[in-house]
This record gives sequence, C-alpha cells and structure tokens, in this order.
Amino acid sequence: MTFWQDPYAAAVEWLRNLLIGWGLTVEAAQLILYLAGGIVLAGGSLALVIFLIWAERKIIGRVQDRLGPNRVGPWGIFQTFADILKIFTKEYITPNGVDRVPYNLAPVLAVAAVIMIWAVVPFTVTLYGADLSVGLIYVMAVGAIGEMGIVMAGWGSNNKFALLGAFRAVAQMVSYEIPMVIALLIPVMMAGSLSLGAITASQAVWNILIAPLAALIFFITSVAEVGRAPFDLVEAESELVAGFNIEYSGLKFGFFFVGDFLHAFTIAMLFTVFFLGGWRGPFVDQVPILGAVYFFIKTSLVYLVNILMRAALPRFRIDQMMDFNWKYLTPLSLSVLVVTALADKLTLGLSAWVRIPVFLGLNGLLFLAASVMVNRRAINRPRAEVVSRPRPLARPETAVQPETNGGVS
Amino acid sequence: MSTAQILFLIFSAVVVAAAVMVVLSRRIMRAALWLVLALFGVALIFALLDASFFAVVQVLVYVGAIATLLIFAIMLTRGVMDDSKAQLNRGWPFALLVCLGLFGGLVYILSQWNRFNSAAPALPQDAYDLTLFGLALTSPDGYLVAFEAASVLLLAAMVGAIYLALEKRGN
Amino acid sequence: MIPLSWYLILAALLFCIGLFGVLARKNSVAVLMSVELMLNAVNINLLAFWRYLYLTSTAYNGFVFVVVLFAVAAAETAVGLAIIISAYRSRKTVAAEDFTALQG
Amino acid sequence: MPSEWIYIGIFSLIALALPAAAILMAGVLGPKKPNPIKNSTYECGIETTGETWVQFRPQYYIFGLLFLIFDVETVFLFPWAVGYRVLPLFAVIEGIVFILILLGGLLYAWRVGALSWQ
Repeated sequence: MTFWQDPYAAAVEWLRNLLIGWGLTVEAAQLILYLAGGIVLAGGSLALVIFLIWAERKIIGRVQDRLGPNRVGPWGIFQTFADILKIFTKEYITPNGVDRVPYNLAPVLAVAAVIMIWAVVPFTVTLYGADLSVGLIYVMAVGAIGEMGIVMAGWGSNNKFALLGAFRAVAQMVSYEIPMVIALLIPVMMAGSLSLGAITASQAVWNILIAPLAALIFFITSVAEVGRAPFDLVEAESELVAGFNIEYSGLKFGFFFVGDFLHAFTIAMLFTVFFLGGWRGPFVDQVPILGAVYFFIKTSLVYLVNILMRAALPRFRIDQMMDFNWKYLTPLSLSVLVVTALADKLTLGLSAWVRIPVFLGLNGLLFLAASVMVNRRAINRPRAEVVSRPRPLARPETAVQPETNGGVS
Repeated sequence: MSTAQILFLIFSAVVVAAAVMVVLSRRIMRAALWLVLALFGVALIFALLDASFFAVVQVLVYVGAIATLLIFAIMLTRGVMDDSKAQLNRGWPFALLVCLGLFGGLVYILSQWNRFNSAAPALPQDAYDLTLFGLALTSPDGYLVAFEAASVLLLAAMVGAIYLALEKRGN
Repeated sequence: MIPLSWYLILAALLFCIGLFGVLARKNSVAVLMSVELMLNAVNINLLAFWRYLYLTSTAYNGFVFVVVLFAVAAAETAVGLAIIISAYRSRKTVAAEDFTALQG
Repeated sequence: MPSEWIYIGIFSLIALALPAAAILMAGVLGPKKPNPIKNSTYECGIETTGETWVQFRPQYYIFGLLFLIFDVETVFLFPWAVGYRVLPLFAVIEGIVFILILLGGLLYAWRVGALSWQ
C-alpha cells in the first residue's frame, strides 16, 4: 500500500517504526501511538465545533433572510474565535448551596460523553480509533453517561428550575432511546455484528434501501436525543430561561452548547455509518483514503438536513412529544423490526433486484397503515379547546367591564 | 506486578469505596450518585474479565436505566426523610457484625477450595462470539426457556409496576 | 495475571457491603440500592467463573445466568420502587421500619 | 483485557481532560468578584423560598420504568440480532414472539393511560 492510497496507515506505520527504532518496546510504541491518536482525534472533534457553530449560524441566517455573522474575517469565519476569546475571560458565578463535585463535573461529562463516541467511528477502512466488537452498544452506553451529566447538572445546581429541566431532559432522552435502539437492530441483523466497522463493510446495498422506515426512526430519535429543534422544548432558549444549565456561566455554560453542536454532528456521522454505507463509494478498494471524503460528504448532507429541520419546524409540546414517541415511534419500530426479520428470512437467496423492491414496498405499506391509524385516532378524538383561562384580577371592583354600559361607570 | 493487576486494584478500590459511600451517605441523592460510580466500576471489572458485551450492557442497563429510575423515585419521595438525622437503624452494629462475620466466613471457605488461586486460561479465538450466544439463546436444545421466561418476567414486572405506580383515577 | 481469588474476594466484599446496607439503612430506596450492589457482586462472580473455569465455545451458562440476572434486577427495581411509591402515596413515608401494616 | 479497551480507556481520559483543562484555564483567566446578590440562586429576581424541592409527577417514574423494561429487552435482542444470519426460521420466530410479548405490555400501558402525559 503506497503513501498516496492511504496516507494515514502509511504515517502510522512510519511512526511505529521510528519509535521502535528509538529503542522502545512494541507495547510502549503502541501506547504512544494510542495516546497521539487519541489526542489528535479528540482535539480534532473539538476544533470541528468551531467551524460547526459558524456554519450553523450562517445557514440559519440565510434561511431566515439574514446575513448571519459577517464582521470578523471573510464571511465572518473568525466570528467563533472572537466568541471563544470572550467566553474564556468571563467570570464563573458559582451560586450558593451548589453541590460542588456534581456541579463542576456536569459540563465536562456533557462534552466528554459526545467525544467518546468518536473513538469507535470508522472514517475509512483503516482510519478509526478502535474497532470495538460491541461498538453499537458502546455508543448507546456512552449516551447514558451524558444523561448522568444532565442529572448532575440539575441536582448539583440547587435550583428547582434546573432540577425540573434536567428531569424533563432525561425523561425525553430515555424515552427516545427505545425506538432508536430497536431501529438499530436492523443494521445489526444485516451485518451480523455489533462493530461499526463490520456494519459499514456489510452495506453493499445501503441499509436505507432495505429499511427506510428504520432510518427515518433513527434520524428522528437521534435529533430528539440531542434535544435540538423541534425537540428542544426543555431548553427553548428563545422562550425560557434555559433548562438544567440555568445556574452555569462562562465556559461551563458554553461547554453544554459545545456538547450540543458536536452531538448534532456526531449523530449525522452515526446515521452515515448505520444507514448510508459509511466510507463506501466508488474506487474505495483501490484508494482507501477516498472513503474519508465520501464519509464527510454524506455526513455533511445529513447534518445539513438536520440544520434545515431546525430552521423550519415549530417546537413540540411535551405531551405531543411523549405521545409521538410512545404511541407512534415505539410500536412502529417494533413492527418494522418484526416485518424486516420475517421478510429477510423468507426472501433469502433471491437477488438484490427482487429483495429491495420487496423491502421498500413493505416499508411503504407499514408507513401507510400507521398513518391511517394515526389519522383515524386524531379524527375521532375529542379535542380540547385552546383558550386561555380567565385570570384573577387584583382589584375586581375597579376592573373595566366591556359588556356593561360601554365602560362608563 | 503486571499492568492488569494494577488496573484491577484501582478499579476494585473505586468499586469498594463507592459502595461504602452508597451505604453510609446521609443524603440519598449523593448515595445514588455513588451507586452510579460503583456500577461503572463493576463495568470496568467486566472489561478486565474479557466480557466486553457485559461491560457495555452494564453501563447501558444499570447506569442508563436502573440508576435513572432510582433517581426518579428519589425525587418522587423526597422531602419525607430528614437528611440531617442518622440514616442507619439503631441495630447497625449488629448488622456490621453479621456482615464482617459473613465476609470472614466466605473468605475462609473459599480459601480451602483447591482452585481458589487458579489462573485464567488463554482466551480462545471463538470463545467470545455473540453469534453463537444468540444461537444458543434461541435454540430449543439451549436456553430457549430462559429466553422466553425472561420476556414473560419483564412483561409481569411492567404490568405490575404500572398498576402500582399509576395514580388511580378518581382519588 | 490476576488469580481467580482476587475477583472472588472483591465480589464477597461487595456482597457484604450491600448486605450491610440492606440490614442497616432506614430509607427503603437506599435498601433497594444496596440490593443492586449485592446483585452486581453475584454478576462479578458468575463472569469470573465463566472466564476462569468454563471457557469453552459451547457453554454459555455463565452468559445466560448474567443476562437473566439483568432481567431480574430490572424487574426487582421496577416493582420494588413502584411499591415504595405506592406506599409513599398512601402513608407519606419511605422509612422501611414504618411499613408495619402486615405486622401481627 | 482486549487492546481496544486500552485505547478506549486512554481516549476517555483524554476526552475528560480536554474540557476540564479548558474550564480550569478559563477559571484562571476570568475575573473573580463574587458578591451575595450575584451568588444567590436564580429565581426570576425573587428570593428563593423553601428548599429545592418540588413535587414530581409519577409520570416520570412510569416513563423511566418503561425505558428500563425495554432496555433489558434489547439486551436479549442484541445476541439474537447478531446471530440472525445463521439462525433457523424457528429461532427467528422465537425472537418475534419475544417482541410480541413485550408489545403486549406496551399495549397494556397504553390502555390504562400510563402513556399520556397529563
């Protein structure tokens, strides 16, 4: 394998030989490589956030017919650096009565839980952190650590609004994790492995063609997991005073947002790995490094859809959100799993040209059936009238009564 | 001492210290956070035992779900236990005696066993194959009954817990 | 290499700490947390035995035991906490010594 | 311990250290001028009354409970899904029965109204 076909593998090999040439043992050389690779990957993910924040502000600005950031540097590209400079010099305000360890640990966990996902994502055949044999469950488990970070933020802050916000956020996250895991069982079934590398390698036909409904469910639930619009009711920053992060300031507050932006990009990466064939594309067998290009093109497209969704859709109410998850997504994901498992076993051995239309047709039928059922329920259900309640008046005797006598006393 | 031994000692120190704090913490919410740390430490021990699947499942189920559920329950029942008073029964020295006796007895009995200090065999290539585990779990010669019984157990737990926890309409 | 005894002693210690919590804690939620510790000690034991004594590619007894124990732990926590919440609703207490309705 | 776990361990430590270092650095750079008003708990400008305690809805518990049960269900389904390619049709149907039993539980929860947020 020459340098130009796979610069990453060649560079690692060169570095390993160099270290061993310096008289290190093979294990020590491996450890140093791990350390270097980890620092590059984790640092790279954090550096990416700087660009993501700028891109998102610019795109949302254009959607809303604004220019977006345009002062610092060409197209405002250095705007985020100015923001970083500012947030680094802000004061930390630590409210009285906080539980210091959970309070200070929470923002660190919120970011670390997202970065840790990057350890198992395969960018090309050779470029990945670790090809963990249980990578998919690892990704889910790391999400649980992020949840704990939110609980710690809510409880450590010693503020009832932070606590309520944290519990709403956690309830939302755990609810949407169910259809997500069930939808992800379909790529696992197709690959026969939980490793993200094997799942990518198995997709000669992209999984989105075999299970489009599962892909849709994963996309929706992953957006809800991050808590972005239209699922951002917990921390609707334009309407409420934040959620669980209300008592944070300076960079501690900023890191919750860094975690959010990075998580939004990370779920786009996961969508690419699970349903869009990851690094797969033409000529990847000859030139593996092309895989990284395909990977980032696909991821950016998914991320763009994500941003446009954020710009376009209105926010859910909490009861709508819970209903949508438990009464629509969960039964739907279970039935998709059952139907796909049966259909795949029964059409085994047929050519892909027969199988894919069968899968697409079955998914379409399921979606149609689910829509009909939802619509029938929605039509038959008595609707609550949306009116504001009469409010008590401070001094009823001086209130102006519009009906009586035209307001003249 | 090998690296694995040092790692084991660190992880088990974390587990034991966190477990002691779970039992002794006055504030119940702190105890829950210590419990999360203890469960996480147990996941690390599982990873040390080459059981990667159970290491991640431990975090997924215990930290992600059971600890979350415990914290929800603590929030629902908060405010009725006075945190400032002692959280242990009056008979706690007796309980301590029982536990120390049990621990001593267990260690004594185990140390009589001739395989107590056996070393781990090398891991064969296919020893850890989830495909075969899935096959064994669903084959009638394997553990099919356990598999389906677990599903019924979960169903019963779900129905029972919802019945108990749901506020009855009308009162 | 780590001998089997280390894992067994760790599991015994964890089990005894959990047992102490079950016997001595007042708050019934804390009692349930201690039960979780005891179940985890059992899991460590099962996996250690699998790794050290029964490591063959056909015997999945250890795995099945652990996986069923996960289900049991989940069921136990769910129902136990539901009972505590239900008792809290009617009696406004979670102290284990106050649950005396069935006392003779 | 497989070597991937060593990488994951090192990586996790780095992932924790980077934000922690940044937060510490910002703490050194930023000003420190606390005063009692600034440090009071945020509550719409009014002083906090009572403890940090609000009555939570049992609804949270129900959703946590459903999550726990389904989470454990997926633990059983992961080996089933990994082995799916080599499983006979009978075993696949066993897995489907497993799912349907749990779906029954979901329908029960739906019927008694545990799924609606009141």
